[in-house]
Amino acid sequence: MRVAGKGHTDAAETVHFTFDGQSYAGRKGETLAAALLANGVKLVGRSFKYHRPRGIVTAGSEEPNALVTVGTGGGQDPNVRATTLEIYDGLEVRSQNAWPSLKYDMMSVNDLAAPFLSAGFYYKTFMWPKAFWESLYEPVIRKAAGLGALSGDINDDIYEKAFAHCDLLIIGAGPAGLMAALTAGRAGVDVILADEDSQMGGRLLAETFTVDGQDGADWAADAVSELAAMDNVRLMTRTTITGAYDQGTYGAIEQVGHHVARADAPDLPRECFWRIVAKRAVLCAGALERPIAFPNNDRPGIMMASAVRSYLNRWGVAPGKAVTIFANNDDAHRTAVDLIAAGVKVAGVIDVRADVQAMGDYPLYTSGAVTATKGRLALESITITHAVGTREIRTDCLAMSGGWNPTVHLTCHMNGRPTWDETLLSFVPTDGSIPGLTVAGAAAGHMSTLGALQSGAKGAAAAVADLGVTAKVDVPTAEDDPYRIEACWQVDGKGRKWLDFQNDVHVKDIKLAAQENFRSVEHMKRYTTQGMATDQGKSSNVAALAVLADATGRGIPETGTTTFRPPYVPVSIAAMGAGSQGHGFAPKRLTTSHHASTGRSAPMIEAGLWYRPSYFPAPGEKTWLESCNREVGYVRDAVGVCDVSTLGKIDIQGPDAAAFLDFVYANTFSTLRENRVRYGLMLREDGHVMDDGTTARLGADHYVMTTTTAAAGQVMTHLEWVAQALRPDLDVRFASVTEQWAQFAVAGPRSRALLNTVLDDPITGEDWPFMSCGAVSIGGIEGRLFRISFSGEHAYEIAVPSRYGASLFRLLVAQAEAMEGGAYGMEALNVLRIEKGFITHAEIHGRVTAFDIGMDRMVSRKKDCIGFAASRREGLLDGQRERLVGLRSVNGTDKITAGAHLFVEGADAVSDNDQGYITSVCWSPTLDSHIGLGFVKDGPSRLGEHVVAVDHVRGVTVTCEVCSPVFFDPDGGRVRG
Amino acid sequence: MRLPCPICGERDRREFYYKGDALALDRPAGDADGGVWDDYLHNRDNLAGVVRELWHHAGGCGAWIVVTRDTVTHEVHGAERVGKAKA
Amino acid sequence: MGYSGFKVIKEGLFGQKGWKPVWRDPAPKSEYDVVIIGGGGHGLSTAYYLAKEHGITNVAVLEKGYIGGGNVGRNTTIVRANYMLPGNSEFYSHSLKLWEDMEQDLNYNTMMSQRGVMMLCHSDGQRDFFARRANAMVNQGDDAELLTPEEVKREAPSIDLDNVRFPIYGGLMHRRGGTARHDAVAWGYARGADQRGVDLIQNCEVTGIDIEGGVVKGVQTTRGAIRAKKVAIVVAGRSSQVAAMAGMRLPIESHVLQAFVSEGLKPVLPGVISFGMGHFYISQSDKGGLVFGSDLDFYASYASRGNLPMAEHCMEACMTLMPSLGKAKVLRSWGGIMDMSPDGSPIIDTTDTAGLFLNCGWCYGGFKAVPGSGFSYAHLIATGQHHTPAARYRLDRFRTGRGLMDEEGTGSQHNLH
Amino acid sequence: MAKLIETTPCAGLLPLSIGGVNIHEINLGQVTLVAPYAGGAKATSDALKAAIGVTFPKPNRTNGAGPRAIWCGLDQALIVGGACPDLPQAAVVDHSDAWAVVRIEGAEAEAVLARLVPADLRASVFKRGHTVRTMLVHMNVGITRVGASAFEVMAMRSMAGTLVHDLEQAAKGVAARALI
Repeated sequence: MRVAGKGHTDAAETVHFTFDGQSYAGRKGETLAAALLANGVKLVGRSFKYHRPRGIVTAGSEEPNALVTVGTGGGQDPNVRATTLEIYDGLEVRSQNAWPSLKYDMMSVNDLAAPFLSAGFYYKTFMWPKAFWESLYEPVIRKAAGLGALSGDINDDIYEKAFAHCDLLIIGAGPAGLMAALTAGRAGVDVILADEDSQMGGRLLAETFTVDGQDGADWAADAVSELAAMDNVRLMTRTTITGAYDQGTYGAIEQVGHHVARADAPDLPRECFWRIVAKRAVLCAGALERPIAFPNNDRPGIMMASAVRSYLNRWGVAPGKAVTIFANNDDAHRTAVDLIAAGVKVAGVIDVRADVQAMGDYPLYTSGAVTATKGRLALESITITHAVGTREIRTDCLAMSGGWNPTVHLTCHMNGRPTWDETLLSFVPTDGSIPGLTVAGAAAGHMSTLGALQSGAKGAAAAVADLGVTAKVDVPTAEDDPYRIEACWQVDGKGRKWLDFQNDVHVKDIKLAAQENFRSVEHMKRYTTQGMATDQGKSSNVAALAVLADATGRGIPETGTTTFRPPYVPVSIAAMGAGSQGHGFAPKRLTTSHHASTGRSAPMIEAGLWYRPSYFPAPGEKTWLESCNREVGYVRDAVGVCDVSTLGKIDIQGPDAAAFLDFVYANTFSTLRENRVRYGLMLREDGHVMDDGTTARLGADHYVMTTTTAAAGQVMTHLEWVAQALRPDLDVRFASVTEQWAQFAVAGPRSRALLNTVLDDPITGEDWPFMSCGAVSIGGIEGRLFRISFSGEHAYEIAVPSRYGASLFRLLVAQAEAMEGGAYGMEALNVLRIEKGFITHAEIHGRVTAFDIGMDRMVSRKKDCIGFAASRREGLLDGQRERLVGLRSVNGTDKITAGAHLFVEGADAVSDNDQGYITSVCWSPTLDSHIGLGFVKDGPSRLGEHVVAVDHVRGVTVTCEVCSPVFFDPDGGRVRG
Repeated sequence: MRLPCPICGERDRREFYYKGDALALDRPAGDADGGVWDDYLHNRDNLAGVVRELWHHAGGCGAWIVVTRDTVTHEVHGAERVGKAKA
Repeated sequence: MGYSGFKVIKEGLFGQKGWKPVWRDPAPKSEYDVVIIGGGGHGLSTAYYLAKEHGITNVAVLEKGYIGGGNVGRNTTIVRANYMLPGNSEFYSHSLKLWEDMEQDLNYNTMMSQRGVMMLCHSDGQRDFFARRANAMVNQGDDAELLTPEEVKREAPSIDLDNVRFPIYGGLMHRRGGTARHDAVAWGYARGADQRGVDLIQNCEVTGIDIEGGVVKGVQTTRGAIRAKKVAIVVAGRSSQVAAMAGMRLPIESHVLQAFVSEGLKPVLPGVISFGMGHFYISQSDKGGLVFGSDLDFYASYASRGNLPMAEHCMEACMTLMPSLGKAKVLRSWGGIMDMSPDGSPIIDTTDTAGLFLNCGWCYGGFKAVPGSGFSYAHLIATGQHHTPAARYRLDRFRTGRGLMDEEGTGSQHNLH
Repeated sequence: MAKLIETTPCAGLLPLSIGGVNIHEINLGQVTLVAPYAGGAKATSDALKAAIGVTFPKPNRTNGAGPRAIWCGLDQALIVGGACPDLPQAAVVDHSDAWAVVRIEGAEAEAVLARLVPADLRASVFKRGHTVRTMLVHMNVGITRVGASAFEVMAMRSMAGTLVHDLEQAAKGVAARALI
């Protein structure tokens, strides 16, 4: 309920939201948890395993219990922490993991079966009968497991990623962080101050401390104002640093739009994932209070003492009418003082310590412990033992404090291990765990406000001093009370003493793990699931370690910790994957003819990052094959036009260009005459084929190489490697000109005739023999012409600067159509090349050698080249290797399929009998037959043999004849014609 | 992770392509013994500690560089361009 | 002690007091017939099968940390036998059969769940390549189906067929594939080996391998010298260091592979889905967490942690393929150290030192190999003969070029597999 | 005679004006990639200076205001805004059609690029006339600061659509923040 006169929210700014369909009023800016508590709602969720009723435990991102689902449909957001979600008008929230309702959850029968569901019980049963795991046990377990649910729908919520750079990153804007930022900001360095809260100030907002004689929250507000006025300081609220990575890189998640109704800001990103690069960083993440494991310490209404103060002081909400406090340290007593000052009844403070004084007018029970609690859906009473007896106390809110754990998490992200501090009874960061990062404030174990301010200032000053900047350390006055604590991890008594609230791990589970020899802390964690819930054990891990240490007779330091790993808080996949939904996963590359192709209704298919036309449908054609056959006919009978700009084109110049090409190609290019083109085969250094293509010699020291579309990037990287690293003695320069030139194949018996309709100067067979190249002019525009062929026909490729590409394509296609030809796409291109036995990456798939594809004779023995030595390995020259052949279905009409394996006739289609496989197939309208390319053991020796192609998964078995891969025009008369 | 490109200065790891141990710079002669080539192509010291390795600033200037880096801590000790251009 | 539902109920009624340690903590003896270096999944399964199949029980498994603390406890738990090339094909086929009988064999519920592994293809060429792979699987006696895009959608409604950067042309479904509970596999083998008399010795780091006259004699450890007739190295992530103790330089480069798990969610995925273009794979654990991963970070590392670019790449792949998972939140990321070999396939072989055996190079396929690797390695150690399904995993294949198993076709650069 | 018509890379995609930024396409005219041969750096620089008044730029820098020399990678520069002279000691490649070039300017231009680009483009370290080769999401790009709040971004011509899309999305996100 609201407490008059407390809190920093404005009563006038009322907003309405629903929780499980019930409408509530809250105040703008406050968290859902605060609003629910203000409305007297205590039961907010069900635990993971036993479906126990649970309430709000904390007031921050470490919350294990109060997880809710926001929204419905594609926008449905599960597992949102009520303690960080800011409410707004129209917010709809539902509880999770309960059916049919939060109050009456059928799955809570699990809790009755709890004696049989001990840690790891599932490893010991559900094994019989064997088939029941998938069919019965697992589906039941899976249905019961999980917390929230995704809707399964896709939506278009916007997520964003961004980069930021600074001199000093300050993580956390409590007293230490604000002081660090003031210190560094005033010194003039570039500062980023990030805090996960909507408002900066940290514990100063939740306590009643004074700083410099001023209310702590007011001091924080003034500090933020001063920082906001500095150009060199960037304030990032709602931003949690999620991970520390190498060389000063930090990940961060900013909750940009979750506090705003989407309808009010449709373009606003929900979240932004930041990559922050900082020369130095100061971790001022504070500390997290930890619970005490006493019997039934999980009832709604039992929460952290610091959370009670947060709700009271910051949000003006009292989580109970009669509050009790159970603690082992001085700090928690301030809860009682603050409550009493606000007019809330304190029914008692139970302190485990014997010699402790009350800080105010409240009943204090020393040497005390809470040994039992009552209340099914909300706390009703507690039973305590203390120095002089036992008693039951009526209470609807128990504030507990087992001490504070410095927030060491980020310091462990690079495999650093925290150090046990016997005075603080907690782990503190180990120096140097993250290069460039220092720790200040409570995160470093400085538990007083003054200690935090001082260490923040000093930490920042030291960090900027590393950067050569002097900062003045000027710290205001504040409380500097000692932090007194006595160890108390668990309390004996009947009933389960919960450690990991969400995963339902209790003290006995840890002891059972130890009993079964899961003594290593990692074994214990994995066996019991302690610390593996959404809060990753933020509040529970240290107590669990203490219990394990006790159970195994070791100290806590020897027991060690599990490893904290990124992210510090859960991060949505949509945020880290922002920009990729739909088509953003990779850039799209469009050819200059793209719109002309789509304008002709050509289906576009991906070729690496490029899009290429599959075929150009003509009126009346019902299947792609009809179109493809027609387009093949263009090239075989008339003329076809195809955009080949996607092939990589690399300009190579320099006095040693020829020598360089001789080194990177298996065959020789220094002997190529100017204005001539040669096919080249490129090997990887391991002796296998990397790529192939043609290279033209444009001048004595000037070549242009083409690569396949698929390997263009790889080849460019390879050439740069060879030139820079292996042959710096060769003077050669490269530049990719793929983008500069739009290039089109013009192929078919009428190709020259077509070209002569567009070229300014006609070409002749004598001047332009097969494999020649040179400059041409089209409408006064200088282009390049190559007489090369990937179809086996008389063909050319013509290139113009890309700005003219669209125009030239339309022109060429129009001319082709006037000559009974037209545009052709990838399907026809594939048929044309298979008919000629030309290979693509379907054949040179990374496991084949020049020997395998019948090109070993091209590998020059007269020079060294990349891949030569390795290609001579005995295993790569074995005749029994699978080698390239053609395959033709014996009756011509049976369709053969790529991916089928080949067997000797009569042999069983099993691995031991495998003779090879088919890589490419097509219906050849030219040969009126189904044909293909493939690899067969010792293939070249087996021409004429019949083999059986078995494609189990497509249900196709066809007898094929092994033949030469060159099906069409084996003498090459047409290409030269 | 960030790497110091000798040309461009310190840049994000995403701009770089990794090849492997810097021994790839010491390419054997084409007619060297099979064992020598086996060592070159396949076998590695693979140290847990400071190594010299090859990176390519593919998303930047295009330089191939040798980075000295610790494979345990990921600390980077320096970087230099491969090879020596003809003077 | 045997595990059963009856026993679980009995212990539930009597306060769980009767459960015994799952394994002993013996002090190392001065001599063993076989010392296995490495208490990960492969080492533990090797010890188990040495004892069970060959009756060799005077065996120590030496683990420098805790049992199962390596890659067996930090992977994406995928089990499959969907390989294409001779060597891998028969090995993983055998391993999958062992998986299918594992729980009854070990009397330990490793939660092997054959919910299927579905690989997606993105072009006609890739579909043909998948057909080749699928047919190789069927030829080997394993299961494979080619799915149409509609069938893919039916299997996994989360997949966005309509608006994905690289459209889905279909899938290769391997229904006998699936996932298992990774830690349980290590613990089950450890328990089985321990029950058969194998000494599992934790916190015992090997610091040297004793070799005299070309014959292995034992090992030096942080807990003293141990003599052994045979020494078996199986230490993925540290293979080069341990082999160096025997003067060997391996064809291995160590790389970090990250993996991720989300918060628990109600069931949303059917089995394992793998997206080729993004090199992305995802499944949902019994607890409801989405477990997923992508490529290596691509730089050599022993740090068992990664960096953001690959983590982001992984999430980006998820967002183009299954945008409806976008609001799932990543809870934890981790890294494992992979033994990357020059053809992406492993090594199980003898060495030039008599009595010294080598098992390494599992790249990032080691988890599904746990039973098969242990079985075949135990066979080699016990008999001196290569076990037929693993007979091609020879160390000298790189030098000779004979029998390379480059499933990815990316060549001898270690990190490209 | 055939008549070929020019199309610009971003035709139909630009200009855009979103919140605090304007994005429009730039035509650089003649663009020439120059890569001096071994030992040819000085002669090349001198020849450029003599012909068009700009020297060969140092890494990550541009020279000149009319005709400009924009460093674009290891020992390479683009000569833009004028004809490149004969450079016998350098490889010279016409790149006039290789690039999609856009100018993004406005108070939020830096914030928009920070959504997309890993390189540090803060005004304090990336000043007018500075250039970088870096990445814009997954694309290789060159970025030059041409004014206090103006940048020129060069990407591969074929990726013009993706370039504009990425800039547009980032600009929308930045603009939306200003409204809450």
